[in-house]
Amino acid sequence: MSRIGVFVCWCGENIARTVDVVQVAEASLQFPGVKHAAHYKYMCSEPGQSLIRDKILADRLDGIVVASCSPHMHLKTFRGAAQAAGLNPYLVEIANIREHCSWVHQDKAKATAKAIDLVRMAVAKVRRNNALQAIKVPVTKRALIIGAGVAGIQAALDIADAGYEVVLVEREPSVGGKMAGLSETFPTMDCSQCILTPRMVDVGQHPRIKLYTCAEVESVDGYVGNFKATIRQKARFVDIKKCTGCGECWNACPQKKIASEFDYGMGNRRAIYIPFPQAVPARPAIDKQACLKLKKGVCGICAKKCAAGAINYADQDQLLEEPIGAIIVATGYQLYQISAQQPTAELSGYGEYGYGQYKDVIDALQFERLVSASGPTGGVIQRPSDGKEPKHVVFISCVGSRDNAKGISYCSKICCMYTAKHTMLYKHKVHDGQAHVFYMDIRSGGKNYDEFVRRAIEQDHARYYRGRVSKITEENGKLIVRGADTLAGTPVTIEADLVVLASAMRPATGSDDLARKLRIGYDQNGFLSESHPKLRPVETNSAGILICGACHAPKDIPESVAQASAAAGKVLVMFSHKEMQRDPEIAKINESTCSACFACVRTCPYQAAEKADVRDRAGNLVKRTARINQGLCMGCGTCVAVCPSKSADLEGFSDQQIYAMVESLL
Amino acid sequence: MSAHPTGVFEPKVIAYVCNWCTYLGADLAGTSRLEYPANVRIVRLPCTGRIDFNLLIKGFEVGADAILVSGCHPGDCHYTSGNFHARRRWILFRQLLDTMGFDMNRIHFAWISAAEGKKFQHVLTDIVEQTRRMGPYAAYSKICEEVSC
Amino acid sequence: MSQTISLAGIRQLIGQWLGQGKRVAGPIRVNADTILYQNLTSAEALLLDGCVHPGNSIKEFVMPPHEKLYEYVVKGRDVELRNQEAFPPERLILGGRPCDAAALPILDHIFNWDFVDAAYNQRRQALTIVSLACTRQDDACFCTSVGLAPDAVQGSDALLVPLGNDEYEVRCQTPKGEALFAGKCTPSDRQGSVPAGPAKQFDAKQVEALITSQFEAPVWREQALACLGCGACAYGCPTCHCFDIVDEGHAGGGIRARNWDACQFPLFTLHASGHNPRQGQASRQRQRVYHKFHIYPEKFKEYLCTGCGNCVRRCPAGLGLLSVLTAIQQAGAAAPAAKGEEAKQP
Amino acid sequence: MLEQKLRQTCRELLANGTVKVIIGYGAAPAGQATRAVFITTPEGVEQLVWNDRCEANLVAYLKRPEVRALGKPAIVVKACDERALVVLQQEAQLERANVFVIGMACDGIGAPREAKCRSCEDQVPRFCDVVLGEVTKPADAASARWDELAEFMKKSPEERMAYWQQELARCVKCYACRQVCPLCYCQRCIVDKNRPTVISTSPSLKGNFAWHVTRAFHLAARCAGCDACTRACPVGINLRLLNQSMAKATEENFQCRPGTDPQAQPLIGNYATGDKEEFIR
Amino acid sequence: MTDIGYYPGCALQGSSNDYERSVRATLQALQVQLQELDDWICCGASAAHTINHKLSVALPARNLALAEQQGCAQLLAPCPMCSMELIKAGKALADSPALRQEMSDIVELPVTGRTQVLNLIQIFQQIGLPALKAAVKQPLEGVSVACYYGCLLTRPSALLAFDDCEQPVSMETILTALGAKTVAWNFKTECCGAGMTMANEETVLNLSHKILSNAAAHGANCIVVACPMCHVNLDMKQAAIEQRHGVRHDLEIFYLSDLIGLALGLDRQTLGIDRHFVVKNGNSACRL
Repeated sequence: MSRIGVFVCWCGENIARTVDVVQVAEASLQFPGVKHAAHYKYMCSEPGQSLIRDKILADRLDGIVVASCSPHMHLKTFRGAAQAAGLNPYLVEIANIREHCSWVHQDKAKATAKAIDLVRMAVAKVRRNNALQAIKVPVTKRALIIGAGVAGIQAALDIADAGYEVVLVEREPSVGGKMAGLSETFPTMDCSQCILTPRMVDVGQHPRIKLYTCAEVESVDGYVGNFKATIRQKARFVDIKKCTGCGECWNACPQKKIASEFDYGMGNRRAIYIPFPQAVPARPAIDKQACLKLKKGVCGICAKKCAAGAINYADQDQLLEEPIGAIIVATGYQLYQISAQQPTAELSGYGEYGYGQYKDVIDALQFERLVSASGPTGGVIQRPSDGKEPKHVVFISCVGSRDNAKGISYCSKICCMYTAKHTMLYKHKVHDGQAHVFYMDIRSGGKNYDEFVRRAIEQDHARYYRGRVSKITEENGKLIVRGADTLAGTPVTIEADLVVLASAMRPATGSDDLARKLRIGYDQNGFLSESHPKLRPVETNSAGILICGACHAPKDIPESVAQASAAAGKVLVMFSHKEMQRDPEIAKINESTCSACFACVRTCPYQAAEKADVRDRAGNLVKRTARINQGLCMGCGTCVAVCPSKSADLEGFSDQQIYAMVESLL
Repeated sequence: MSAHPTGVFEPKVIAYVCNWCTYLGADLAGTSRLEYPANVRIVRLPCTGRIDFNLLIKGFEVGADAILVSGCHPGDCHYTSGNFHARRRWILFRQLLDTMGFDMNRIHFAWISAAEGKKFQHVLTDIVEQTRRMGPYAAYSKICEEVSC
Repeated sequence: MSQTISLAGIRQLIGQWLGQGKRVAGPIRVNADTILYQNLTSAEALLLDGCVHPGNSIKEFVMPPHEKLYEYVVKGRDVELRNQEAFPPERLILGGRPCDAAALPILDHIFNWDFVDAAYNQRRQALTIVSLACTRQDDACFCTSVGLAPDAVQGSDALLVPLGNDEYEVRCQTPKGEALFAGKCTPSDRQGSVPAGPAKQFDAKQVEALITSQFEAPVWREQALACLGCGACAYGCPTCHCFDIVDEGHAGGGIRARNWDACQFPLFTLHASGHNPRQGQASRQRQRVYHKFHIYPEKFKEYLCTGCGNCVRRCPAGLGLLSVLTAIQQAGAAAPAAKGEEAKQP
Repeated sequence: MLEQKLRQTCRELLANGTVKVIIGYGAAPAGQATRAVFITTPEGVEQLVWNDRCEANLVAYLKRPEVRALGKPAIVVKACDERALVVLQQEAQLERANVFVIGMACDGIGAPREAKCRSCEDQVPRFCDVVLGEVTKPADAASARWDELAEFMKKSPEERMAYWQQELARCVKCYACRQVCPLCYCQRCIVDKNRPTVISTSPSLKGNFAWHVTRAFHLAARCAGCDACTRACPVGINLRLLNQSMAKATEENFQCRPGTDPQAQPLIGNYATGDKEEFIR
Repeated sequence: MTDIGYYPGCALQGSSNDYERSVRATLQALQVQLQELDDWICCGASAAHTINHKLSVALPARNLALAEQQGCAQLLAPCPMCSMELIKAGKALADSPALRQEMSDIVELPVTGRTQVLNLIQIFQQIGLPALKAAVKQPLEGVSVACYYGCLLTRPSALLAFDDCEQPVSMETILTALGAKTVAWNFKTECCGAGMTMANEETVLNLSHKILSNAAAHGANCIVVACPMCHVNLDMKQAAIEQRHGVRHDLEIFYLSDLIGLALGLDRQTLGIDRHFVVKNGNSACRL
């Protein structure tokens, strides 16, 4: 490469004030391979860029060095300018003579000498740049969405409506997630089933959405655009194609007293059941642990009752494969439990509240089921212990959240809002009842959120005490709740009929295993890690895998839906091209000199370096080697440094380039 | 470039830095106009994981009087684990350099994030002043001169 | 009448040379189990009979492992060449082994037959070699098998033959030798003598003949199995003279250097296409024996080997020319009849 | 007596076809005391010897294409050689099932006794298919493992640099240290790469320093401590010091002794968030 | 006979001497010989750390130094205040070489902080249920006891990890093994008023009243404690409480070692039960 153009920018006077740009331009003419040198007041401006474009065409330049500001500012700009003139964009390098030189060195002589050195290094580097083409990776235009709560449903509908196929996998027998179990939702108090059920029906009937319920993702192989997802369709014992959902079976089932997971134990269900009336698909599933036929081979009434012959006791788990281009994780959340046994060693329960032995101490989702019209009590608020109507209900905020001693340091964001909603719901149902709320701070930052909380206090007379509850004990049927009112400066003791805990939001069980299967990160609390908190909140460090909803962090329904559409948007960007363009500055391996020690395979954080066999035309093994999967490599270069025989190299930061830069300093 | 016209010894310092943290830290030092000596030449690499030990030897061969290697703090790496690999490598490589008699005061390691412009200034200024006091790295430059037997 | 000199006299001679700023080299003890020819820093360092043969050879002083041919400096657009300074310093080798000294005439032929190598010749002229007849030998020595002897004089300016209790008879061979010892010796009638050299291990003539017929014989593969492909034998050998020219530089300039190379390395014959005519170690070891006992003798009528045994002593795998040559001789004897046709196969 | 048992074992292995070739020690005609021999016939086992001069690390031969071509080998190893075998296994260079390992209990080799044997801690190989003999003379000073290094490190950095300048000046880059090392198995070594010339090929002081730093660091957390390189060096450079410095740093910082656990993950190429250091600002 | 270092503390040799007699007698019956620490000094209790942190470490440090000097690997401190101070100081010393050095200079004795300090429950846990059951002469029939831990026995939870600090059950486990019936009640770890018994008796009368009435309300006919201060407030002040609140509690307050001693067949006099304020020989909760 011997026709290099050096363009020194004045940057108004940001550079020119302490660096003699004319001298730098002249000096750069002496560097080997430099054909042309120029300087201009604003290289990044339109006239500046056209100066470069014209020079490329006039002098047939084959390499450009722009001495200007940081590459993070304008490398893309100048590469674009070169491309416009027909020069490969990756033959452009920047010498940072502003942030790293003119702005930090006042002595003009030293600053100029350094600027000349920086340009010499950039020229040495650009002489060894290769013309790179963006890497094209074929894209399977089918999305896999894991978890069919409100976020999963929204993302599925967005992508399916855009004309692409969606595989939606839900662990429970029905879609709907936690939102399906809510009564009414803040701040507008509209009933959650009324706004969610139509979407659930859409998902159930959408021609381009392939819905798997009672199913989990077993494994995911491959890379962005070319995933192969293996889905475990768990045995449901009911053939949902034959079944018409008439209900004869679950009405006749003798096993009546199974604690319903959907009602969080507040109500019961049968061995063959649909979780809730509006379930989609409205088809039952048989609970293996409870069904007498499956456990002991007796009964079998549901099969007798089923006119459609849809019951199949011999059903087995199946593993099905789906070709996938992009994955959206929307596995949602679960509530922290105050019991003594905790899922991880870092968490600890609430001995102060009796570790949950008192029947009338329930958590927020259980209270939602109490007040829900389709709930076990038909919306009538009654004490789980004796069914009486509670006259005094104590709501305790921040149970687990913001409490390092319990192992959860973060705020769960939505509890202040739903606690205010609970006091309203309670007031509307028990007019002479009194709600008491113990809180630390009220966090109601959304649209119309604070007005909502004010209404709960002023119109529905919920009594708010700013203080923590130190102990709950049960005395002859009454719950003695002892806390403090720090604003009044006095201890408070309330004899409550019911206590509702606003427990912390934690990621759904198994979300860390799923993260390991997808090779995406998760933080110390188990929430999935986004690629960049501000600029790429729904992407992860693995290309092609996105996250949305509460699996990423505690959030309310509007935010989850917004993130779901954002994630869907990112997928649609990917699916809008025939092939996916990837940055070509990635690693490559010289397979003839590689000695297959696979240090690079161990090192690669993205599993981009793979073991591969080199075979001759007859198919017999010539040698084993490492090979870079161009779809996965993010260009970190760790494999280049760990390779003993230097068979691995990194385009854009190759050994030749870096060593040339260092040697140009001699 | 080893001697400035006024006869004061101007050390040559090479800094191998990672693009996502320390390079941006240096940019921040620039935008904040934080003055530091002009002796350092920064070589941008995608990650500290990419910096192989031969680069240090090559740095001394081209006459560097001090070398800095710096990248993201553990846990901040843009590529999740590059700096952990680098740290493990340097724990062992420093020991080898020490055994071979390299002057360990001329080899510096640091974690400097994109927000630590001030720290970048302090670390650089400290290295240049310390190296200026120590003088040129004569022991290694003697090795690099041609000695016919 | 013979000239004699005492060890003290020799040390005094060394002191004189060092005093005059000339270089003196000879076998010195480098560490517990290594003795090498090196520049002497003091007269006492010389170790005349510390070992059978030092680890390296005198070749180092006429053809150094790394020699700067010239230097080039890039100045803007053009390049300035700086020649290596001529006139290497005068050097005296004391206590060299006869088999090392005998290698020098061989190297003279090589560096002067088609291209006269000025750098080599200048070093050669500046050299004065005083060899010491061998009183000790080990199972690696086979100088007798290639026509030399413990008191061979080829290549030496003077030969010291031990008389016992640190007295040596001086047999000057060249004017340089006489000039060196002029006035330093005491005449005497005692004749130095050394025990006979090692028994002939193989018949060089027969081996030379057999080689061409054994080109594809399995003996090469068997012998080379244990060879690990390093360059210790070639670099320790007084007659191996292959070198590689390499430019070591950077944008600002650099040097062109001549470095030792060895046919045992695969890189020696690697083609740019990636093909390597001598892929296996057997073919490389065969090439080394061929060069020494067939190719070179065919042109210069002498063997490219002085039987010093360094390749046997220095081989980390316990091989060396001796075991290969004796194996070829046995293999040849075992199948004399097949000699004719076999030779024709490619 | 142990020699007889070794020959008997090898005769059976060849006879019943378990292996195609025995890589063992035979008497060397000249130069060294023993050399590697490759026995392919049951009768040939008579050439096998076992004495305290069986110094070479035969595992180095497993990387040679010519030896691999001979078919499934049985290899005679001492405990220090075996560690190299384990490292090769960890680095996917050989399948353990494709090698029959004959472990020899070892009372120390070399005349005079090698430095590594005086402070040897595990004299009986642990991961082989058969172990012959038992230790009669336990090593006397296991604690003395690092004494030589500690003594050397007492020198000042300037003295150490001067020492290495003097020693490495003698290196002629014959690469015997590379070729005898079982763990230097790269098809094309980094020194043969010229674009860019990471390590200058000339045996100048600069080229020798760059080469020996690279060789020592490529063995960090891998070196089995068999000292084959130090034995092979024709100009007597004490490479053991460099290997010891890396071995000590690996043990103290990462509690890892290379080659002692086939299931362990190699240290380089893996990372831990908790690695301790106090030199990074 | 296994012997163990014994640190009585000011209470056990002062106002709560009955507690010492009960502990000595019961452990004697269980073949555990107490070696009283020679020249022990006050542990600093709550007074020291309110005044000066160094003092609150130095006092227990000297006792620990004596224990190390006199070769006691373990040290029993029946009073929870003493055991907590000794354990806290021991941990601080073990964790900080600088502190160890400083304290060794102050107390002029070498101290490492490695002595293991046990409170009363921990010593019985160490002896173990099988040994206790084997030594029982008469099971504790008729006893319906409320186990009262007080605010200090199981705190701070990081150091006193032998039981759950909010819902402790260790005394229940021991006593049920000896045949007693234990009641589930809500004031296990509520404060009895502690030191306020001197400065502000009113507080003690109110707090201890709540404890006594809650125990009675849940069917307890006696209360067991393992802390001399709790015993004082519940036993000695019971009359004043009844007078202040106009109610009859009439609840015997036993030490854990009392009930265990009775089960082992020791008589009330050797156990010092006769020196309690609420003494019911006739219709005692425990018929032994």
